[in-house]
Amino acid sequence: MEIPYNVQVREDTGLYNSKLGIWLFLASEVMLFGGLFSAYILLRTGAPVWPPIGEHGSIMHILKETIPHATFNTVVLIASSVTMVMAWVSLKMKDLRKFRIYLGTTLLCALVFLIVKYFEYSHKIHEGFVPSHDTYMALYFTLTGLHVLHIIGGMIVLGYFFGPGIKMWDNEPERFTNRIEIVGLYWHFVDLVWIFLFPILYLLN
Amino acid sequence: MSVKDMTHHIANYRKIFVFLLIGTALTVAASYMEFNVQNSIAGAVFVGLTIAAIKGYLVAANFMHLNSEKKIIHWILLLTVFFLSLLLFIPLLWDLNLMSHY
Amino acid sequence: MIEYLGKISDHLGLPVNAASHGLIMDLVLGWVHWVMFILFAGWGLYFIIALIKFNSKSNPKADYNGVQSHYSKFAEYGVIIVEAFLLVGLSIPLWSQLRTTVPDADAAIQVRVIAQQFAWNIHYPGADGEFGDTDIKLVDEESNPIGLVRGGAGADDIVTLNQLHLPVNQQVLIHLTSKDVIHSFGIPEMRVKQDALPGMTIPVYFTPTMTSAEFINKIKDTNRYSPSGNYMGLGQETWEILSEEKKNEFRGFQIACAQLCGNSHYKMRGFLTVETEEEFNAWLEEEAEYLEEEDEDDDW
Amino acid sequence: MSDSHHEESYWRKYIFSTDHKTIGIQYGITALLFLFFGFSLMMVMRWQLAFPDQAVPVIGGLIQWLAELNGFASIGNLPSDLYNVFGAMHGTIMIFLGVVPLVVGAFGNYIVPLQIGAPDMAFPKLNMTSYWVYFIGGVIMLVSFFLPGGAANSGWTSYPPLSVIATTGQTFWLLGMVFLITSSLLGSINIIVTIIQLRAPGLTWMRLPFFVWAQFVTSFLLVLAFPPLEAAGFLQLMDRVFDTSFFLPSGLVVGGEALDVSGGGSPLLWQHLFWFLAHPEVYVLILPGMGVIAEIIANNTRKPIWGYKSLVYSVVFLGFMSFIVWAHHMFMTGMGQGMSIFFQTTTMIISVPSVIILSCFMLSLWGGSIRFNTPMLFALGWIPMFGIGGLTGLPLGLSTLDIHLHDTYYVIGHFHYVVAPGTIFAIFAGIYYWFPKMTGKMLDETLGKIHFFFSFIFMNGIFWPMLIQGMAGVSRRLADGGESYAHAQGTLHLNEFMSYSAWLLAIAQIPFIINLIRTLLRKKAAEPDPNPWRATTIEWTDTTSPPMGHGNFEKVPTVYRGPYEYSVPGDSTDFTPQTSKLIKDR
Repeated sequence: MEIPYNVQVREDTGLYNSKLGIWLFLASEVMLFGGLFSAYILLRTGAPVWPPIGEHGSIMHILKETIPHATFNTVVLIASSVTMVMAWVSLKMKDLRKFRIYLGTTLLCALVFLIVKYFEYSHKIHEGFVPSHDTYMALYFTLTGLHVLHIIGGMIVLGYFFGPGIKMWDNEPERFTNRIEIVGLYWHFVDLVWIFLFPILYLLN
Repeated sequence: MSVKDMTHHIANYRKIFVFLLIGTALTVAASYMEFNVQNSIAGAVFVGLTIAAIKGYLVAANFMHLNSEKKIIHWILLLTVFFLSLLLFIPLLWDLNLMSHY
Repeated sequence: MIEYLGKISDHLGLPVNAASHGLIMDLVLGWVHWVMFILFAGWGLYFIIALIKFNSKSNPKADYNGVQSHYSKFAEYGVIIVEAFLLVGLSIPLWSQLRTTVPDADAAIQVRVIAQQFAWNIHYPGADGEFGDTDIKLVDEESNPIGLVRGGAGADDIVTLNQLHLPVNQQVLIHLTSKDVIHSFGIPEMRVKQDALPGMTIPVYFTPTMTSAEFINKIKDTNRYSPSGNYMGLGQETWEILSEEKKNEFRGFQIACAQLCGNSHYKMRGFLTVETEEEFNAWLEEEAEYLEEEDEDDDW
Repeated sequence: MSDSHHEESYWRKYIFSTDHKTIGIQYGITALLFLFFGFSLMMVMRWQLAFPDQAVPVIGGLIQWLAELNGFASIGNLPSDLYNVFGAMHGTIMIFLGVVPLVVGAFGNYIVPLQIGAPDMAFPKLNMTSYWVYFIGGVIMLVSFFLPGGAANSGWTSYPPLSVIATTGQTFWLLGMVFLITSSLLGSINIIVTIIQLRAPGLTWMRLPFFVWAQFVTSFLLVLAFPPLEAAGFLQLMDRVFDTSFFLPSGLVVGGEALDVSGGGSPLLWQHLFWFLAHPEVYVLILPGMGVIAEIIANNTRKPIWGYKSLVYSVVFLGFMSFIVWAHHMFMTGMGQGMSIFFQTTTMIISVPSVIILSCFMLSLWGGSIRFNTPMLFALGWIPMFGIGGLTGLPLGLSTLDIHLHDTYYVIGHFHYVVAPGTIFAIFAGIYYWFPKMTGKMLDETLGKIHFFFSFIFMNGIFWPMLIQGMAGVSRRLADGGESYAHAQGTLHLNEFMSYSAWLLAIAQIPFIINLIRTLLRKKAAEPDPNPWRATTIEWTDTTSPPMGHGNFEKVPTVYRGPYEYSVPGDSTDFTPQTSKLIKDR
């Protein structure tokens, strides 16, 4: 027997299964990042100076240099969110060519984000600001690191739908569209997390 | 959903994109201003987080379609946000009886 | 009434109470056990009757509707009211008295207790009444476990290992902290327990009302006085060659670690001696003399 | 996705199956093995507590080998280092690898889709993934026993700084936990979606069996409470692997050496994040158990469960409240008045729905026609045992009394009454009850009753003396059972008694094991009775025993009535299935 409501919505809830599933997953993600934000708040309010001054002094001067990069990255990620939602809209309008362009752009944005991030990381590590330097650096690397892992995970899934996964469109276009909506929701969530990470880690020190 | 609905959506998404960019510019600008004016950053934190919350709302409501989502999902998220706020703030209210010296 | 009913706590197997606030705590514990006992006995009786009365042999046809009366509702409201009373009437005020009404530092005997794996460092301010500064760079497990700066206010400070001496009937204010991991400072007879958290100093205060000598007199007939088995972790041979005074130290009040702190958590015991004021002062002087002797030794 | 027109290979059918029933049984077997393993650890610990520093009989050689492998000295006894390892792993294994996978992974997986008339879980592949992720987590935990320094030894609570400076086993523990948490998250999302989306037509919320409600609330607890611990796990991994200081304050001196870290962290942060999960976790352990008990009591009293609606509201309220009581585990951390009032009050409030649930079960007996079969015996045994567990929580919830009782054996007695006779009796009840569903064969009643009576006696023999020791102020986690402490001297003789009870409890499980094996080997009847208990819920009335492969039902059942319609006036039988349209007047 086929699992019901895989593609069509159930009448009384108005949802198809994976829509509900992804929102529950995102709820758990909210609590995951929530735990880390809780750590941020507790450690920051408990610290006499923020960011704390460690062996290599304060990270402040490097942080100020990084703000343009992080701002650029914010714009890139927001743009990727827009192209992601446009990819879904293209599928809704049955335009597979546009879908490919938009999804490709999303992937490209994610890649740009990662490259900028790489330079950011290596610059900090080069100057001696490693995670063990102080609690700010520890939070910085943990929070952004987990976020980067989410980006990479998202890229793998998006890459699958860009490549082999696209075959589903031929037989089950609706189901494919749903899948794109689901992965889109995840992608917007990753963007949303960054929208909060950006001010608390880069700007408000 | 008809093609007309979709073109309407697209126009909306473009608008949101612009708002998000403006929001980003504002946060960055606000943070620079506070830096130079005074030592206290409470104001900057407030402004920064408010803008972030607005941006987050725009993403969630529009890109993630929360403004037209089903009730059940709103309830799940409401519950999550409630527990999240407890997790974020109760540890701060830990009125410990610490001694001042040491 | 609180006292009369609360007296059930005498039969709960609590350790002898030796602190001024202990009685009221015991009474509250007694009250809670009345509630527990009544609920358990009442429901238990009902349970047994129900099982006998309604087994399938004596009652082959079940009743679709079941219980119609509202007694259970009353029982539930009863539980709510009693719990509210325990909470608002007893526990909350008592907590504020025991934990948040920190005594004035001048009015109490002050001691610092610094826990470490696996011992209690006891730090007295000495004759000047002021604690010296500490510095982790000075920490030496042999000669200076708490890293005390011997100079200024710290010159006359007394530091002992696992030996806490207190005068009877005087409030003591302990500044509790830890050097390494989380420990928990517990003295069951004093009805005192507090986690010792590294990086924080938390006040613990109580008033002992019984000297160690009186206490040991009281427990003469118990296993605690004449231990068996492993003889308090010492082994029979060691125990038997101990002087009576030393034995009494083991029989008397002990500081127990209540939070897992590593391998030897199970034997992280400290000794608390409660004595009369004269004895206490004499002990302090004696310790101060040791300190001077040490200083002379170091003078080169 | 689950079309089964072709014959499936052995691997697809039994190992990487996507059928919720197979996965449920996989979970069940794995978790029972872990439960037994966790129990064995405890039996060795109880030897050390009863006879400190004496060589363990029978398996002394094995203990010595393990101790020496870990780098501890042993003459076949359990040295204190290894005692701490066993203690920490007993807790971890029992909770995260034994009970949760049993009640949620096995029962939830197997029973929920059948009870709501669904062909499978909503996401069968995710379901398979969740089992295998759990399996990997379990393997990591087991492997850690063979590391130098042994497995994790900082208690199942893993409080830093102790856990941060602990041996490599702790890193494995954290990695294992990340897998276990991920597995639980996947599984519980699956259960929630299944319950919301795949209910059979007519199965409205107020017609759901209480077991399904319990699973529903439990899954929400897992989804929302587990991630903060996962976050905390990441932070502790960072502390251990990258030398960060999330949980380490400045100025730590360990073993005479200043610790080379930046400091600035907070050990309380871990406790917050840990207990934010670990209190709801208690309800994760107990709620599905309550669900099982409700099914069995209704079935064997032959009447509807009393106060179905209050049960449902209570369980939902209980789930909600369980998120705001966590700090009653932290009364001794220097909490001030405001927070202590808040958490004491919420703790007292949470006892109310528990009382209501227990009262409903008790009142259900009145007017019933009680059948004393094995599942029912376990359910009836569960009631007073859980009652003791609940009642002893009362003094612990009042912060003032917690001063004396905190971290004593009273706490151990209390929560073991909740989860050992509490949850595990419910698990046994469930196994006896649903075994005929899973295999088509009834377990033997005589062996079952022997199993019950001896388990009942010896469980009390272990846990009641703990309450006495706790009252005397004996701390928990003492490797010599308290011998070194003066105040423990009066209650030391109980250690031996408890240990004998524990070993006898192990012996009392032999009839159960024999029963399982014997019944499994027995030949199945040509057409097994699909409904041996004469039950009303869908899993008994609308499918065969065991249910057919993928799909469960020949046709989707339609539901017309509530879950516990027993002894309906006017019906000729004393049970009216949920799917029967009319009351039969035969």
